[in-house]
Amino acid sequence: QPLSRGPHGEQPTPYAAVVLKASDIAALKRKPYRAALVMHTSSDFSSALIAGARKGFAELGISVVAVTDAGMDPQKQRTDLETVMALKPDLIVSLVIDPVSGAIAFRPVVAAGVKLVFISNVPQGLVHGRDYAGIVTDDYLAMGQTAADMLASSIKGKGDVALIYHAANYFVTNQRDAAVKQALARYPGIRVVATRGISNQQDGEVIASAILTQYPKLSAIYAPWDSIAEGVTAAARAAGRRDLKVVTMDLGAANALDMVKGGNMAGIVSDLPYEMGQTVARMGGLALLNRPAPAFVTVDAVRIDSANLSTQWQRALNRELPAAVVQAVARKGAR
Amino acid sequence: MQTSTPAAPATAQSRVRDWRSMLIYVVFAGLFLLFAVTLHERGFLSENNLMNIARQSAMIAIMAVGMTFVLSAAEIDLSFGAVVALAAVTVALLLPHGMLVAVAGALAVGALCGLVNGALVSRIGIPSFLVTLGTAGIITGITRSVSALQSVPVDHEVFAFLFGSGDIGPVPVLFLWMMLVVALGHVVLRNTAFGKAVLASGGNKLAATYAGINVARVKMWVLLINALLAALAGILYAGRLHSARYTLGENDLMMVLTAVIIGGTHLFGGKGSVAGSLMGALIMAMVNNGLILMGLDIDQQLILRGVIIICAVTLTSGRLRRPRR
Amino acid sequence: MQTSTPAAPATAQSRVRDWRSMLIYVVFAGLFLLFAVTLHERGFLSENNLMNIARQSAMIAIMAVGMTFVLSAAEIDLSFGAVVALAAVTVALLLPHGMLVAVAGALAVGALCGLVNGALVSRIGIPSFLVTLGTAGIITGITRSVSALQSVPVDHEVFAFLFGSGDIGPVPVLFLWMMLVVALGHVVLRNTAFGKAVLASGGNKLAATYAGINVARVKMWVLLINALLAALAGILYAGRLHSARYTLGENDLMMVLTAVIIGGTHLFGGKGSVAGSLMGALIMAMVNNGLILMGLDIDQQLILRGVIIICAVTLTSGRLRRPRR
Amino acid sequence: MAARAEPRVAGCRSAGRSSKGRTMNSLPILKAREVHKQFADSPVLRGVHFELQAGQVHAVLGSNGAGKSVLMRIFSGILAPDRGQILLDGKVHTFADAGAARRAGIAMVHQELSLISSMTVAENIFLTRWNDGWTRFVDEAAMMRAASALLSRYDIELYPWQTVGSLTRGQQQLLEIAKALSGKVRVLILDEPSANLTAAEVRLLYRTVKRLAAQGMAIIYITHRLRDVFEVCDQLSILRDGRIAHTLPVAATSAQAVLTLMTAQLPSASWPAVNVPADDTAPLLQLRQSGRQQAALSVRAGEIVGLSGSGASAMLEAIFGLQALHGYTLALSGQEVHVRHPSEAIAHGLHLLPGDRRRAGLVLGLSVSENILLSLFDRLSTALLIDDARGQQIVTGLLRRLGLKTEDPGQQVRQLSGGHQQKVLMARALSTDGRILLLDEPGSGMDVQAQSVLWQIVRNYAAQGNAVLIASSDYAMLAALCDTCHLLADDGIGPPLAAAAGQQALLGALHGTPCQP
Ligand SMILES: Nc1ncnc2c1ncn2[C@@H]1O[C@H](COP(=O)(O)OP(=O)(O)OP(=O)(O)O)[C@@H](O)[C@H]1O
Ligand SMILES: Nc1ncnc2c1ncn2[C@@H]1O[C@H](COP(=O)(O)OP(=O)(O)OP(=O)(O)O)[C@@H](O)[C@H]1O
Ligand SMILES: [Mg+2]
Ligand SMILES: [Mg+2]
Repeated sequence: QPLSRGPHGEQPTPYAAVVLKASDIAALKRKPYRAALVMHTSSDFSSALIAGARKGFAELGISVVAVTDAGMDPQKQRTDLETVMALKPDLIVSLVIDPVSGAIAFRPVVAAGVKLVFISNVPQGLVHGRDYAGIVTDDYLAMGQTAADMLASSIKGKGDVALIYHAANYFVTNQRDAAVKQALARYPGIRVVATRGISNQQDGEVIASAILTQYPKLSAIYAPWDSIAEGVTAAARAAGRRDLKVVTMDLGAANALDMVKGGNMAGIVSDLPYEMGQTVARMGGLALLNRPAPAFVTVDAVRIDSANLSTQWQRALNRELPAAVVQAVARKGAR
Repeated sequence: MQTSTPAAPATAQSRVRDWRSMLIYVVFAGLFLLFAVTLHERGFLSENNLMNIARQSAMIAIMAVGMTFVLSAAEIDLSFGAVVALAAVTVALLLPHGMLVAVAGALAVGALCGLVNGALVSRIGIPSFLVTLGTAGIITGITRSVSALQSVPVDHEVFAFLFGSGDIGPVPVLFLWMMLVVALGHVVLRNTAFGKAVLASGGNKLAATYAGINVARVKMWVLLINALLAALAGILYAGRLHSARYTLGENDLMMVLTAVIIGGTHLFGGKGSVAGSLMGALIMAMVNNGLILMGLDIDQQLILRGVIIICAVTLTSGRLRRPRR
Repeated sequence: MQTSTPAAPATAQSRVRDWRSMLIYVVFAGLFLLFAVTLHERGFLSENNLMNIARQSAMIAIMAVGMTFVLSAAEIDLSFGAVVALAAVTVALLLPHGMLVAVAGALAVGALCGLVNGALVSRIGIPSFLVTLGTAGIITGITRSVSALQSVPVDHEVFAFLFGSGDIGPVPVLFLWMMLVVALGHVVLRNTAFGKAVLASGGNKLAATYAGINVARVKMWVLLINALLAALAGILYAGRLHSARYTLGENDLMMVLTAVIIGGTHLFGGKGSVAGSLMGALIMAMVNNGLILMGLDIDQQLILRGVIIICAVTLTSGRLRRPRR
Repeated sequence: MAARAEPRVAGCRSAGRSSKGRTMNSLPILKAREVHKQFADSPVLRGVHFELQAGQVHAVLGSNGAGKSVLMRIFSGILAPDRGQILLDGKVHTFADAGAARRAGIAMVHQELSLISSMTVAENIFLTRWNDGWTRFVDEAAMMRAASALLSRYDIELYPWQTVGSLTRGQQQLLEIAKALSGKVRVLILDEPSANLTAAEVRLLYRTVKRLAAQGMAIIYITHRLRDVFEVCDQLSILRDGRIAHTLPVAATSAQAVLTLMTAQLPSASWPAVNVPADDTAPLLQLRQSGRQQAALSVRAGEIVGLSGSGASAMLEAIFGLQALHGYTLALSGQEVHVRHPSEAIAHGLHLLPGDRRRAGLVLGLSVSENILLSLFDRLSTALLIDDARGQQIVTGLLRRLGLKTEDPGQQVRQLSGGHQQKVLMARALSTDGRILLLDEPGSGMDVQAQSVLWQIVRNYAAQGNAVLIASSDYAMLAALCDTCHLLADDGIGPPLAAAAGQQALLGALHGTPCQP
């Protein structure tokens, strides 16, 4: 059951509940609709999402005319939006970096009658149904809670842990990090001895090394996403802490491999970016047909351990588990 | 006694010189034509899109004017992105106390940053690269804690209109700001004693000193001017986005440096052209715009932007044949 | 015949010079003491933490050696972060075909990038700032599409041991790599004809040309060396993180430039010291480490790092009194 | 700085050495055949034929901008000729770069000193050798020893570990020669080697050149001092209108004849002070040693005062506010002043023409007119903007006065010949309308005619009630031009040597002082 609520307290709708009828699809295919994706940045997450959206749009006969990457800069995102408007799209899908400035940036888009589907977040002041079709998001509260649960169970509910959080103003990571912290408070045996901000994803190892120096008895570290977790496991290796547990969000091959090989990685929480992309496409389809669409759609938070890795990997990212990880799984199975 | 060089060739030489510095316009025109033809279907030439390019280049151009002065004087300023953010946050926080207060406050904050940079560079003699790297960190840290990493909303219609969001007729106010700053910068660099002092200080510091130019003071001023223009850019960002946030400007450094250097200003000083920087800004904005309109994915955009930069500068500054000095 | 400079001033002068360039060691020692005292409780002096600093400075130092050559020759290389990522991804992708193939492949890729940069700078004569800005985009675009933005796992114990993760006794392999590269770089820059040619080309290009030094070839080589060291850094990143991804190295440029310039190398060429760059790298790593151990949040870290950089360079390169020309 | 003050110049030397080490009809070691070179549309060389024999010291003369340096840069592989051939030992050679020419045995001392100021003397000397093998290990100690040996072989008193930036111009010039002579050299090209040397250094130069020629080296010697020609050269060529107009043995000619061939006039032997009314107003410039009543040096309106000896340049720079003035106080028009920056000096009506035009004088990337007006822009501005028309007017006027009328003021000053660059600096000094000119080696690099024009200008300037202080190592010029001279020694400014007794006496006094060897 999804946990997160919409920006105005909307009840979440599971992504599977967003469906298009065959007649809708036919109706969409009759017109040459054009969609543009105005993204926040590029990452494995966003490319899986874009892949899902492209697939979904293709099934609906909607062409994707532009994809942009704002490099986490709201000003660039506004610029991108203005540029994309020159292509006269019928639909824009966007992950808004800054809901405050987004309020102004999207005003002309709304005024031009372009349909909008948002990911994760919505610009301030926009009204569901009138201004935009809906939000598709990962269930960030559930993700945070799941991560906390995995962390707790990996150390059997007892011990000192450290949290690394994203020291930046970014809705999704902020929500997830806060949820982890909140959920951990419910475990009486667990003490959060250090919380350290990170603003630059390359610094995972440096920060984790310092934490491990300062708290040699630490049992586990939470890292906000996969590339940071790679640094954290590197720090654990360097410090000779084979017993340290690491939990993170978002799938990455290196972390998966470490987990399968019984390294420090105890568990990963993932959302379903590919499904998100497809859902976004379906929401877009509804919007183009002026159908009501649910205000707040979530995809599941998935708890991934070495047992369910292969299946969940495929489900989340819609691609094969990398060969190196498959081999490691096989080796493990053989043992 | 006869000097052997006849008059005619000398003018021919200056013609050659002019021809070289005209190349940036040729490159601009060429790229424009290229995009106009290939992206005709995709709305590149629509009035709306041309206005987009104008608006987008305006921000780059305003920052590029200040950087043109800094580079011409053989200095560099890595802190200006941080000043952009601090000024934007300041103006947004002060707006409830009135527009004039807010704008004056933000400019004062910018001036203060510039003075600190300038004093450290010209009084203590630390290389500006390190000074401004240090102050960039300090300023960003301050902006982050002042704003608590939150976006500060701007809710002041007049301010937003005047500083970045308005249009007068079909012309964006931003464009007018740009024209004002560029025109002023151009005249100051080319036609005032200060401009000549900047170029001389950057070209040969010792010779400038012997000629009676106070090089330390020049360095102070260029860093101050740059910080003031960064603050103006921050104010305009706040007006344009109706909000301010600590990340503003953080990606602008490379973009601005590129625009300035494509425009013919030397990274190591002594040569600078505000008009060239304007062209550089227009080219950068136009390329960004065109690549998105082409519908390329981001990897392809990166690659193609790199190729375009290299080709453009090969034309404007390359020798295109084996060097033979 | 009398030449007017008596012996005493000359030696006094060189003593002053040496004293100046020793200051970086003083600054390092001072900071170390400062942290040792204030962070004693927090484990700054623990063997573990000193190893942390050694490992972290190793990466910076290796990249800084290449950049020392580039800056000494009055060039710059903005693409080296992109080469780090491309080499890391290449080595990780090729590892299933064997370690030697993978390492050779990654180095070859690095060399190719360096050759392209070098050819564009030295043959066509485009400023290296623009060339490497362009190639940085191209290389990053390639890395992103080759890796599809995914992290590529490294599953090769021997490779990981040799390139970044292993320890021989108490000494991290990474540290040995650093010592090797720094020692080689130091000797090459100080004690070989090539090193002198690099410094001469950066110090006075015209004089170097008149002296028969092939300045174009020097520029080619420094860019090649830098790209090769960037590739090595990429390989070491892959070995250390057991993975490679396109974002590696993207934040290293400023860090590395800072280390090199704090170490006494001139941004505008002609003066360079590999030993200084090593000290710069150690200082940067130590400051990072110390600030985190202090338990400061990011804002405070930024501010304090800025203050430390400015104070450190005030000591090493500032005049600390009124400039006289 | 030519013949004017030394009547003995014209033919005083029987070129006794001229046939030694050289057989008239042997194959020329270096030869230029029909060499053409032009920059943009302006032709500089238009078919140069030139021959150089082993053991010969061959003077190349010509007015500023005649193309002497360009021709030499072609010989030494730095420039490629547009047309024509360079033959070495009768074989056509095309040098890819300076390194190639150097390996073939051609070494050049450039008019613009080309030393790396951040490097040591030894490193600079060996700069030319390093290009043969980049992987070669540099043994610091051996390099110092070798440099030391080389320097002492040519009696140059420099220390190999000194940083070049701290040397005087003269020392740098000698170092350049030592640098050129390191390694195997068959053809040595000297482009105005005597321009910045003191009398003693010039004697060392002559000795060295003669010795090298005696050893069979072929030497091209470019100069504007006719005295050099008659001291050390056996053959002379005159470059005019892009061609070698005349080549003749030195023994068979005279200074007057040479000047005629160059279509220049023999400059008058002196410029008598017009009238210096002994007024009771305070001298325009005075240096007073602390605690002394009598001024150590004073320059009255209408006077030209010379300053010679080690530290003369530094003294001018100190007066101009570029460094601290130790041991003296400065008074302008009787008023004691402390000048802390050149801008203040200029405000006081001073102007300094620096001795090192490339390092301290010109901003090479700026145009001729910008360089001329550099000190004037502040005052040229009306309503903040520079009055371009007035600027151009001033520039044109100054260029005309200095005989530079054909050069395009918009041209980059980098492209001018050395002598023309010097004129640009002089133009700047005259542009400010100050009342006191400080001139450091003002005639350096200017051709005979231009110098004679220059001295006339300086004289006229003084005659209008201004003051001039000249630092120079050219005693002949000082004796001819100055009203008073001072020698500068380690213990400070020497007593005035008045010109009243006549030029010869002054010259004798300059030469005869005990502090000169
Ligand atoms: N790189 C260049 N670009 C353009 N013109 C040049 C360049 N180098 C030299 N010239 C021109 O060639 C002409 C000859 O210059 P050159 O330096 O050979 O004169 P010179 O005979 O050595 O004079 P001087 O006695 O003043 O040194 C000058 O008019 C100069 O402006
Ligand atoms: N920047 C400097 N650093 C150190 N010593 C200097 C510097 N400039 C000048 N000197 C020293 O000061 C003394 C006087 O120099 P100055 O240039 O005045 O002598 P000069 O006789 O006029 O030389 P030149 O023949 O080059 O004109 C010299 O011993 C010189 O080495
Ligand atoms: Mg010349
Ligand atoms: Mg002197």
